[in-house]
Amino acid sequence: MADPAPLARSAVAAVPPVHIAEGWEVSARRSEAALRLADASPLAKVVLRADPVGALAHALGVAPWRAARDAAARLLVAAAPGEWWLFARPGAAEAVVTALERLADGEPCAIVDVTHGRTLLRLTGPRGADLLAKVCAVDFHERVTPNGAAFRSSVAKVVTDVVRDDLPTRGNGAEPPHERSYLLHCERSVGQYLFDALLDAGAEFGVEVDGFTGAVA
Amino acid sequence: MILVPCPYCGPRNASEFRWGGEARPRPPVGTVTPEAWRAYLYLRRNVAGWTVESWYHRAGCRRFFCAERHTVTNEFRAAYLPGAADRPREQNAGESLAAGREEVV
Amino acid sequence: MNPANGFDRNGRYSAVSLLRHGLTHEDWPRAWRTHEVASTYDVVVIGAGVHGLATAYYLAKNQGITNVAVLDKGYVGGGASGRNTAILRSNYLTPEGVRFYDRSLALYAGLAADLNFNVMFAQRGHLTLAHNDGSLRTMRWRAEVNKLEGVQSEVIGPSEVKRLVPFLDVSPRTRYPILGALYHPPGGIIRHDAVNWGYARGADARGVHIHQNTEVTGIDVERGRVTGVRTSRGRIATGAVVNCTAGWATLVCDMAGVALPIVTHPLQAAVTEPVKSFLGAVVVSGSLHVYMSQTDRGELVFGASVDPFASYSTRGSLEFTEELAGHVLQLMPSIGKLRLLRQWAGLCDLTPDYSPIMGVTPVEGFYVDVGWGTYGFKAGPASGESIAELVATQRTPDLIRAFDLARFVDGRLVGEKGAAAVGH
Amino acid sequence: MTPEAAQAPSRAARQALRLPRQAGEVIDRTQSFTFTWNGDPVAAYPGDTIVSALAAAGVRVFSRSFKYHRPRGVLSATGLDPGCLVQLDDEPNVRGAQRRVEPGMAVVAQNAWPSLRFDVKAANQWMSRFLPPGFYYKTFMKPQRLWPTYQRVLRGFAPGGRLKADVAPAYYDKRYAHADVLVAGGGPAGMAAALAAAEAGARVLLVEEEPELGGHLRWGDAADLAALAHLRRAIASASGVEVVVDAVVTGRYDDNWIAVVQRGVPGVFERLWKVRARSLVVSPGLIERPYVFAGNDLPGVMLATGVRRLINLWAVKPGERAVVFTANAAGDAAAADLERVGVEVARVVDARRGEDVHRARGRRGVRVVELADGSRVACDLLVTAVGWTAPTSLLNMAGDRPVYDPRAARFRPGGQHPREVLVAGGLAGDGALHELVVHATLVGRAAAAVGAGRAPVTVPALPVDDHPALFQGRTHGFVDCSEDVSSKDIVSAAREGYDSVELAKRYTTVTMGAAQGKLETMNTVAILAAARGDTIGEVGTTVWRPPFAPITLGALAGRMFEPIRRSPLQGWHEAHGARPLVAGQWIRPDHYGDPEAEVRNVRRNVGLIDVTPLGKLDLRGPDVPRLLNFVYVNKWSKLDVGAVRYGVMCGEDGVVLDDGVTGRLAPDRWLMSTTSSRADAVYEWIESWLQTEHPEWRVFVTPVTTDYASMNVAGPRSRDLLARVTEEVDLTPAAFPYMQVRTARVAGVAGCVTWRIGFTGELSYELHVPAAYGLHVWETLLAAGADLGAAPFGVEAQRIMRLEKGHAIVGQDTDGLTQAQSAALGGLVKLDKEDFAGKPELVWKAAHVPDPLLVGLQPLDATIVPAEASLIVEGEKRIVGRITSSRMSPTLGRALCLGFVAAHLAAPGTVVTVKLPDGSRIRATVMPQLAHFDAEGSRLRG
Repeated sequence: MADPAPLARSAVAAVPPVHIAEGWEVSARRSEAALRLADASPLAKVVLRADPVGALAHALGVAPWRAARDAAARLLVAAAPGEWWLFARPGAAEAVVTALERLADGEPCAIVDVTHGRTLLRLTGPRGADLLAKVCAVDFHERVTPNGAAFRSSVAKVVTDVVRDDLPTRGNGAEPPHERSYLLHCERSVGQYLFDALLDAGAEFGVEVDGFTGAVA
Repeated sequence: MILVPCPYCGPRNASEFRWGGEARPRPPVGTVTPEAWRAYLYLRRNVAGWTVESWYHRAGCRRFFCAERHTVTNEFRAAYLPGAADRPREQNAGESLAAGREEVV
Repeated sequence: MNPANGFDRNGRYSAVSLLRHGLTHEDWPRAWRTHEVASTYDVVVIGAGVHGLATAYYLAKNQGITNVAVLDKGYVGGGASGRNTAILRSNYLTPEGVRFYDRSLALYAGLAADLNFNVMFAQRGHLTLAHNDGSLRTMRWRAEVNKLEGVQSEVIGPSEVKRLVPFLDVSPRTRYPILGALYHPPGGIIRHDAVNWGYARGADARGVHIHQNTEVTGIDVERGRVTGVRTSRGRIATGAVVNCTAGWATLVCDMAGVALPIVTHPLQAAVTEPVKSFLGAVVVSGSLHVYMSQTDRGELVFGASVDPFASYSTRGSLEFTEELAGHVLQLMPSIGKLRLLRQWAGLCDLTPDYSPIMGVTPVEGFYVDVGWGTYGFKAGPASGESIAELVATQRTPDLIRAFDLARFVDGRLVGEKGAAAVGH
Repeated sequence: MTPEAAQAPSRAARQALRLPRQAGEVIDRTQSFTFTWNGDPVAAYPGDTIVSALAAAGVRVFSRSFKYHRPRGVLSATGLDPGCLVQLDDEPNVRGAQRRVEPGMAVVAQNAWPSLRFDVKAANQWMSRFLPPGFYYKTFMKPQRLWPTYQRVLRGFAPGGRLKADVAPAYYDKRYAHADVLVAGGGPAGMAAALAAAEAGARVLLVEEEPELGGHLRWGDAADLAALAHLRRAIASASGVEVVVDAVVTGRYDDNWIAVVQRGVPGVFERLWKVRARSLVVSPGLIERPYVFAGNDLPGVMLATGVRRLINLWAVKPGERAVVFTANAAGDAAAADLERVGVEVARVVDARRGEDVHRARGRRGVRVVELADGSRVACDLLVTAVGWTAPTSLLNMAGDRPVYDPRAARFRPGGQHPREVLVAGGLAGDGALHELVVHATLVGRAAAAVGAGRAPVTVPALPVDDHPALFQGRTHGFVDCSEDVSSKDIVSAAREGYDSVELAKRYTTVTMGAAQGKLETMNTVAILAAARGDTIGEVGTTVWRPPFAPITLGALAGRMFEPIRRSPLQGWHEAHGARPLVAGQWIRPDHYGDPEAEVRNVRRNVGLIDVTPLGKLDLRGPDVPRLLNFVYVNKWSKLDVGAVRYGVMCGEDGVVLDDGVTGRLAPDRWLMSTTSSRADAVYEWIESWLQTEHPEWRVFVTPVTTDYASMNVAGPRSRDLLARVTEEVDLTPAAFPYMQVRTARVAGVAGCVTWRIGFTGELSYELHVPAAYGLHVWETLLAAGADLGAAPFGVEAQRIMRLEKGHAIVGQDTDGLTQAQSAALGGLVKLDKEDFAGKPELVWKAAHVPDPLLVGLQPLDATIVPAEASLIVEGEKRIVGRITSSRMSPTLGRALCLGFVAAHLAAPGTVVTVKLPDGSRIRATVMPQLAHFDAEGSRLRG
């Protein structure tokens, strides 16, 4: 029988105005606030598990607890020993899986599309570190977690992967070229909770909800 | 909040870990006597001093590892993966955990 | 001498003697005396906490054995007996547990008169809250076993809970709604120091030697039999040694070559500034790992579950107070402005089946009264009475038969683990 | 100005005792406001504390004491003052001498009834001779039945303020911070240490308890104020120093985990900082020690520092006519301040000349002071300056044990604290301001070195000056004013044998009050030493425990955030009236109104239940079969693609851990399901074996529990329903039989893992739908199945049906000691496998008859449902089992149970006695199998 086209929904309720992008129900809100929290869950997310010192690990070439972008603007994160995350534009998961399988070249490994299983949030703005300091015990000082740093820890009592991934500054060129930004991802089921906890912690810094832009960066 | 030295992630708050108790060898199930098996299940050295324990980095790299901790001061002096090169100077009840994969960091 | 409890006119406590001492300004006699350490004793008890002192007291009072020494490396009641939250109850899960703790409760109820020392037992009732149907089921299980053993215990609903403790938030909207509680009217709190001091004074009056600041450094065993104890104040020859320590049970047993299924964890507690009385019953939440009561002085006394890893440290941790406060405010949201005044820690010897180890060991003449986890203080009188009987008669009383050391070799664990209920 | 101001009585408006402007005053005279004290309006300036404003208005008595209800006043004009605890609305025990007063505050005195001026319980003080320490241990014993009454009376004497029920919680929060150097105490030494550390490149956090930096310089003379201005400028211009005022370091824990409580943040009642400091500099300064003599607790008896604070910070005249008892410069300075502001100093009693005070007399305040030389001086203020106490608390927490220094007449750091803890200022020793600053500068550099992991720098120790050992005069007085413990009490406690400092403390409750010994410990130890005939050093001091300063439960708790896990269908459940069921972190639909109707619909038509919380693990790698063989007790080596098997996991003690099904989705892909509550535990259990015992096995485990919205479609018409929306899979029984798994396209969604299994005993399909499409598929199924009667069902209906079917729930129908055989799973255990978790215990157990054994039970009276946990008994009270699950079955129209029975009762047909919670007893029959319904399974295989 004819079904309505499947509509994908994030664990985080989309903040109005809502529209459909890439088959996902997302928020079209745009915020110019100094500190912004966006739900980036529609991005493709693939986890790779393999021998931490095998050929595949070597081929990936990302140092532990570091994140790096490839030519296709995909973000590759070495999250833990023998565990890598790959984030790409919405709908690209299958392509990513195929690419990784080719790279693996028969080496035993697990390549799993977890796009649906994870909530991915992006926190952008200079005070992002101050907000996170209220909910995470890791030191967000430049010296300890510079741009490109990645780690897994407890954020607001939820096991969360954090990636420091600064963005090119929006608007005129007056500001510094890059703006401090963090990607946070956790199990889908606690996504709404984490989203709410971050907004609560950020109230004193004027955090606002920003919509989904579709870009990995 | 004490810091637990994860061999992968470095020192992290203890609340990120699950304590696994004294590291101890599993008897061979084929030949073990009830006494020996229940000693493995229940008896502990429970020393007041340096001991070798197993920890699990629940909210981090999700690795099991061994660490030497002083049970009075809570100070750590070594942490290593099961079977890593730097074996403990002292072992709980003879040999500790089985040989395992190489250290990766 | 007063035959009943061995105190003369001057030493006996009463309103009249208070009045007399007040008028004459005559000094009270020492609650317990100091002695030289004798070279031999019939029985040596290690640990001057409630278990050791009660054992010595009942050895003298019930068994007529008065040539007894109680040794402690510190002062009377300075260990777990002086650091616990002094909650008494007998609403356990297994029949053997219920019978044992109920005997203890009965002895506690008569203790002030027996010891001529007001131990300030306040039977204000004990509530164990249930936040999910699983724990509600466990509460009912306990209640059924309790009733069968003749112990007052019943499952009550949220409105009854609110009536007993108006400060509790019993609304269904909370993160951990209160679905009901196990209500145990005979439970309550007691002045733990008074119990320790009362037993010390009572044992002393019957001739027992209490040696404070006397550390045991070794236990002599010959051909499988205890022959003596070495201490920081010299060697004592004896044929009977009872290990009544908590926190150091393993270390003392190591001296006698007896291996134990024990892991020692710190158990922390905290007390607030005093406020006018607002909390009658003892309130326990197993799921939230917190228990609280208000003392006669108006302080709120809190406890929680043991620290998440083994340690002999009593320094305490911040995370304990954080979690404690969070859980307390889940239950009583309106007391956030109450201030925590002091936190401390004691040591708990945990066994695999949440039950103590009492009785004989492979070493003849070496007895254990250990593994008391978080439930040792409430057991003091009954274990003291039972161990005294065991030492005197060489027969293990039925009351403690289920708690022997051999059960861990034979695989006969005690069913308190059945519900794995957090009980305090 | 608040309305009260209008009708404010002149006394309050006048602020009779407010002095002209003082050089270092912290009040803002440009604006004033009123608050109320026991209902009366009182005027104040911004910057005033509650007590300074009241003192300016002439108030001298701030509370009544605990035991004797004696009037008490201001002593040190700091948060330590035992006599200045007041009630603010729903906040008890507010430090009146520390809390800044705010417009409209309603301040009420504590511990006074009917009034502060006349308190009936004050009668107790005339009884004091009959109320020695621990008097309550010596009486109220007979008659025993009256004890509860006695006790109510005793409880009536509980000190402190009142809590209010059902008030809205204030806002509290927390934050983490990281510092190379944390400086605890922002006096001159702390400021100098912070500056030096920052200059050395360290990240510095400087924490000060008072509203501004400066310590004792703030209430000092012109030279002090000049030095302070200089230091403040330096701090302001220094880079790398974060200053936090109105904040106190309350604890130092292992690994330099530091607790800081901050007040005065807009909108935040209290904020807890948790700081990981690479090094800690402890510089709290010294606390002035009270002197013990008769009448030393009377209002008007003050410490020199208290007098100086009142005068110089708040411009308040502490009295009209003063006697100053001084042994040091602080006392001399107080005398000078008093004269400067026009207080008549009737007599300076100089301890350095051997002079002494005997006794202070008066009822609501000092009227006369008797001196050792026999003279009597009329006055309303007696100032004492006998010496200091070093607050070593933070060092204690770091493992140090203070030692008594007879020359300094105080306990000092014992030097056993770790190298990452350093000491500066008065705590370290004595010296002129510049000496303290020079020393602190070196300490700051050393701290920076430690913080940077460089070699520790040794800092020359500060010397100590000679201080007289003045603790108690020749009369008995109060040692602890918050506990009403006198020196006489301590002496008699020692004589009764409570002669170690810990026993004396516990017996008399000395040092157990609000100040936790900061004012009392030194005198307690000195008096105990004298009573024992030992030295102070021999007696030693008590152990200082955290927190250093009391902290609200609210601040410790912070924001009340508890993780909640939501299914992709949660919103739908809520919108459709589901009754929520808290299941760990998950909130699940218990039912949608009528669970029995939901059961009937599943048995008759088709129902849908959200089972998303089911644990799911994606297993890959060549050695997965070996893993399955090891963690499950049954046989697993051969499992074809598309096949599903039920498995049971046991611990090493043979106790049942979990059960679930695992299916092989592809040659190299398995999907394991676990019970909802054990999902994380099973993942951890598997990883532990893979990482520690069998690292040679090549298995990769990926938790995918929330990748899928899981829903069970159950009922005789479930196949018809699925057929309407499923593509890519042949649903016919032959092609897709029971215990098989396929990957299908359902409602247009690809990659839906579809299992033919079910907990309900009906023909059913468990769908694992990519989570983001969960709601789409759920709604599509309900719409497509409307004519088939498709309807949601909840956890309760599922529980009823699984009980009808006799499926046990691990954790409900088993407990912490239930081994596989007792759970009627013995048949599954494959004893001849080479190895598996728990094998030895299960092998030995297999040699015996299971005792107890889980069985199906049916009450003879079909209408009675024995409550779960009802006991199965023999004779009067012998327990021989219990009911683990029970429900009224809508399908069979009778009560059904699962339960444990002792081995001798386990034979089918045995009739057992069940004792119900109401005490009545019923009889129930042991059934031949656990299943009460469709035992042969024809329905689910259909």
